Amino acid sequence: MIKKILNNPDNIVDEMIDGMVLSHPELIKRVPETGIIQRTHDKKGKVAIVSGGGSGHEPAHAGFVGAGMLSAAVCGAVFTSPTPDQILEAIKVADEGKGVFLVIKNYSGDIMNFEMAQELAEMEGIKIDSIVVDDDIAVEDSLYTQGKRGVAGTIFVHKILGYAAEKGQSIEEIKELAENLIPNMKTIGLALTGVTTPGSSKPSFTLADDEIEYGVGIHGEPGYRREKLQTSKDLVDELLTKLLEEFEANSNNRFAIIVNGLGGTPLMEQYVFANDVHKQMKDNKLEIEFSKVGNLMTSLEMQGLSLTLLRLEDDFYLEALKATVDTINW
Amino acid sequence: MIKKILNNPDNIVDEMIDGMVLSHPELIKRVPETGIIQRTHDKKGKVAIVSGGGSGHEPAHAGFVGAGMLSAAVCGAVFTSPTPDQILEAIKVADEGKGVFLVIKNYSGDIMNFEMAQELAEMEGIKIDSIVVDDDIAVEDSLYTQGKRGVAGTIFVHKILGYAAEKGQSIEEIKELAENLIPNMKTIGLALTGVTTPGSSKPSFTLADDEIEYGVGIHGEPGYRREKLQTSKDLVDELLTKLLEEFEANSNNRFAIIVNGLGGTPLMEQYVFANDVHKQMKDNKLEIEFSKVGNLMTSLEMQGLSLTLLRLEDDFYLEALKATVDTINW
Amino acid sequence: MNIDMGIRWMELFNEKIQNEKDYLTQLDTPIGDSDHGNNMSRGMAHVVKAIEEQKPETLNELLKLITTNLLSKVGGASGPLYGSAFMGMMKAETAGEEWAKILKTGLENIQMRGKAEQGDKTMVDVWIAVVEAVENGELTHELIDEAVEATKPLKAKKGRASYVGDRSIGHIDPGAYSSGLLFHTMLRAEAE
Amino acid sequence: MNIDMGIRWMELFNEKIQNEKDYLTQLDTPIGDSDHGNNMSRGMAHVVKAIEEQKPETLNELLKLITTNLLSKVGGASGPLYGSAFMGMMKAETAGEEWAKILKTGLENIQMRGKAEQGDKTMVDVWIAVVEAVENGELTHELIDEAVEATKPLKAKKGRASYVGDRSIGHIDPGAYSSGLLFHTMLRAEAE
Ligand SMILES: Nc1ncnc2c1ncn2[C@@H]1O[C@H](COP(=O)(O)OP(=O)(O)O)[C@@H](O)[C@H]1O
Ligand SMILES: Nc1ncnc2c1ncn2[C@@H]1O[C@H](COP(=O)(O)OP(=O)(O)O)[C@@H](O)[C@H]1O
Ligand SMILES: [Mg+2]
Ligand SMILES: [Mg+2]
Ligand SMILES: [Mg+2]
Ligand SMILES: [Mg+2]
Repeated sequence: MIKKILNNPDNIVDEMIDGMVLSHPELIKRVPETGIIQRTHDKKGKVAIVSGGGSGHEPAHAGFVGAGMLSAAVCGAVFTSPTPDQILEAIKVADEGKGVFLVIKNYSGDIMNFEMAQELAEMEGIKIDSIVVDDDIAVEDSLYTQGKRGVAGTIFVHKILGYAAEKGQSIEEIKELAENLIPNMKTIGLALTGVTTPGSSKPSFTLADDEIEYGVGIHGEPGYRREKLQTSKDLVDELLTKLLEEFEANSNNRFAIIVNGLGGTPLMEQYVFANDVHKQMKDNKLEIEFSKVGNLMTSLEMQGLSLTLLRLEDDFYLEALKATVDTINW
Repeated sequence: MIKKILNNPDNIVDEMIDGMVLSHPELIKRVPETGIIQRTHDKKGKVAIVSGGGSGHEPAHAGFVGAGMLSAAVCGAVFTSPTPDQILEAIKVADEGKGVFLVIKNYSGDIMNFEMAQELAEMEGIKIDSIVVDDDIAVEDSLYTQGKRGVAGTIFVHKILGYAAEKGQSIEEIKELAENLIPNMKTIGLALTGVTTPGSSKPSFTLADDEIEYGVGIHGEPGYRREKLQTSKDLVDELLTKLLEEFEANSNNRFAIIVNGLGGTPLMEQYVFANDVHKQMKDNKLEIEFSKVGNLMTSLEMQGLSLTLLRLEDDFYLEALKATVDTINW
Repeated sequence: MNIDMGIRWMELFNEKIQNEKDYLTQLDTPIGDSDHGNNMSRGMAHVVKAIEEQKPETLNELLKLITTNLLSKVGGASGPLYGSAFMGMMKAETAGEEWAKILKTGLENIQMRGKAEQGDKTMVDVWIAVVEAVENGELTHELIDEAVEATKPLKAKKGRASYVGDRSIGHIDPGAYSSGLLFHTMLRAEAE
Repeated sequence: MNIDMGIRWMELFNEKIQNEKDYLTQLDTPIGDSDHGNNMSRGMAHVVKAIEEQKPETLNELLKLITTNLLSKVGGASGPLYGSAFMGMMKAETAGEEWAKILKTGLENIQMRGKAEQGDKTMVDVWIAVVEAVENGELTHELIDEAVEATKPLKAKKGRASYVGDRSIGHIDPGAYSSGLLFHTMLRAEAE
């Protein structure tokens, strides 16, 4: 059984949120008796970007709440989408009068809960729109699936839309920006271990001592192939090849990347992997203009990582990524 | 056997450093063919703060290189202090003509290698001084030991001295600041698992499925007591009691804290623990004026965490901790 | 169905959910994210607590209470789906419909929200079988079990299970199983 | 000792270190940080490579080469200690001292750098026993083994092993063991 530092599995999200706001009172506050984390900074009549989802992916999303990024994040139970009333409440507290834009990861639970909240907000006369992030290419997108999952690329969406909002863009402009952004971003992950949700006694899946799993999601979902552990170079080769296949040929060879740790993999290994990504991108005559490395969108204590490529089709993306923000974890 | 993402254990630090500088070229650069990471920002005739040590503690120390914090960090092999020639080279490249101040963690290897480098630098006419950080109270300080170890508190030293240097303080002022700072800072840690150094087949120690170890260091050294896993509240109670015993009675009840993840423990658990720290400090009528939570001084993939208390004896400490810096990981 | 029966139904359903919480989560492990037991248990605990506290006096009040609690306490995919089902049922009850039609409206609302069709390996498969049987006055425990079991050989096309593709074959859908419990306990409450 | 013997010594020492790399690291696990094998292996690989490339022609050149390579390639505690030892030995050789005195200067430099006394459970324990024996012309393989083994019952007072306090008792000190290899191979080179 996996050991965890907690008091009661049923209260883990509640206590985590309290721990966050007690630790960073200058940046964030909790809407009392909810799972909503809101930024403390003054409202300035701009569009509010709001995101959220199940917990267990920390620092996502609450670590990205703050000036220049998210106005609020809604934390659901572990791996469980938050409920419509909570999302509605977050929309209300975040609204600065210029409308609220929701960033939703593509899971049936998130889609349905956010959709209901959006309907309720509309009924209350709040200007509202949303985008669904589905950057994970491990899952086939077809009529016969839920579509691709939203994973680490979501953090780039927060950053770029947060910058647009900060710059005073309208909700319509932000919607257009988001719709152009999503198709340019692809992610794929791999795991060295499964995960165990707090309170359960069994991991989501188990891998042998020399096995890895390609294409895992961020909720302990199994991936597309199981293999012997390989060198970092070979792992990068597999992931990069899969990612590049998904991009249409195009003369624009400039990218931003995320090497995202899934929670249990040390930064040292993430940088060894990042080194191989940089080298192999160069071999492919592709330029990396911005890199983010670290635990950004995790899956509890899972060992493994994901690689995200964002094609810099719009110069605004890079400008947005480089801008400073005032959050705990960007 | 533990699975790691790497190519060759012998090259892991080298490739990690390359990965870091390729990922963050705007902040840091590598002194070619060394383990030295140097900040890119212009020299401004200020005292340079230089630190370093064995690797395996990422983001320490290279993640804290940048404007307002470290001028350079020297990365040794995994858990192995860097050599005097490398440290000397770091001193030389960091020097802005106002002298170099070394932050050394208290391990016999670090002490001896940094001491030799300091002697060599003096011989070359460089103004140089240093401080030894020994914040880990798990180990008894007596004639019969090496003294206390330097652990997570080192990050506060980097931050506070880095701010002093940025403010233009002289090397003498920085030395005095450091000497007053160290006695006000105490740390203690606990582990849920041991660690395995890259390339070795056995972990440093193994704990049963329901065991934890109090008082571990950051190199897989065993601690002072092994016990059944307890609730976060009880863990905090043990660590906090031990820490508070080490502070002399004093009317100043204002503290800054670090809840430091050791590498494999998710942020969610760190915040649950931080919540209990805040609550129990409050019960003890002690105020926390600044909190840092996250993986700062890690021990490869170890699951566990440490708690650091810094008594805010000098208002300058808080001012320094709150100042913005331009590093990858502060 | 009437208010007393309805309250009894929820008590029995809650009992079943709490007893089978771990099994529901186990079903949600190979093809999901190991939380369906937690989600349903949290939601149903709130439903029975709210019934005790608010003492609903009409079937309509009861359906409303179930709707609000499932919508605001479950989350995930099952929260909005069960919530939508009971919201539809409440509306149909307000409109004075019969129980068969009420259940059918519940199913319609699930499908409106989740867009799943028969055979997509979701709770919808069980609801379709049950609604049809209730319309024909032929609902039995066996029929429910069969409908739940029938999700096993299917390949999932909706929800989280669809991500594992062919690997979803051979596993009972957790939402189908919890819906099975819902209808087993409905039958029992009606029979008492 | 002369240059040919010295070169042979380093070749034999390197062989032993590479062969016993894992064992050295194993010794460094219960009372250290599991890297002594890696540290010594990295350092000695550089020493023999440098000998091949630079072909030192005098004992003094050889001692200098060993010093630089150990100091700049080993790191940790053992790097500066072995480095200081050979630096002291080089200086004593320059001053025209005899081999016994040269070794003694090596020991003094280790103690100056590391401040360890006899009985602190470090490499110093082995060096003290060996230097005394060489002075008396009584160095044997058995004596070396005994000196290494004698660190086992001690409680460590210097270095990383001191952190584990009483738990260091019952383990051979890794640096004492590697120093044992150094002197075993010195004897062998002298005998060839
Ligand atoms: N689009 C959908 N339509 C109908 N039922 C669905 C849909 N998506 C998921 N479900 C049902 O929800 C169940 C999973 O619920 P739960 O585990 O609580 O939520 P989540 O999938 O968000 O973790 C599935 O077993 C399935 O029966
Ligand atoms: N102060 C000291 N004086 C003498 N020898 C020491 C001292 N500190 C450590 N050592 C020796 O160094 C050995 C450990 O070397 P190594 O593992 O390479 O370095 P580290 O302890 O830095 O990991 C110990 O076994 C001991 O013999
Ligand atoms: Mg879920
Ligand atoms: Mg070491
Ligand atoms: Mg689920
Ligand atoms: Mg060692």
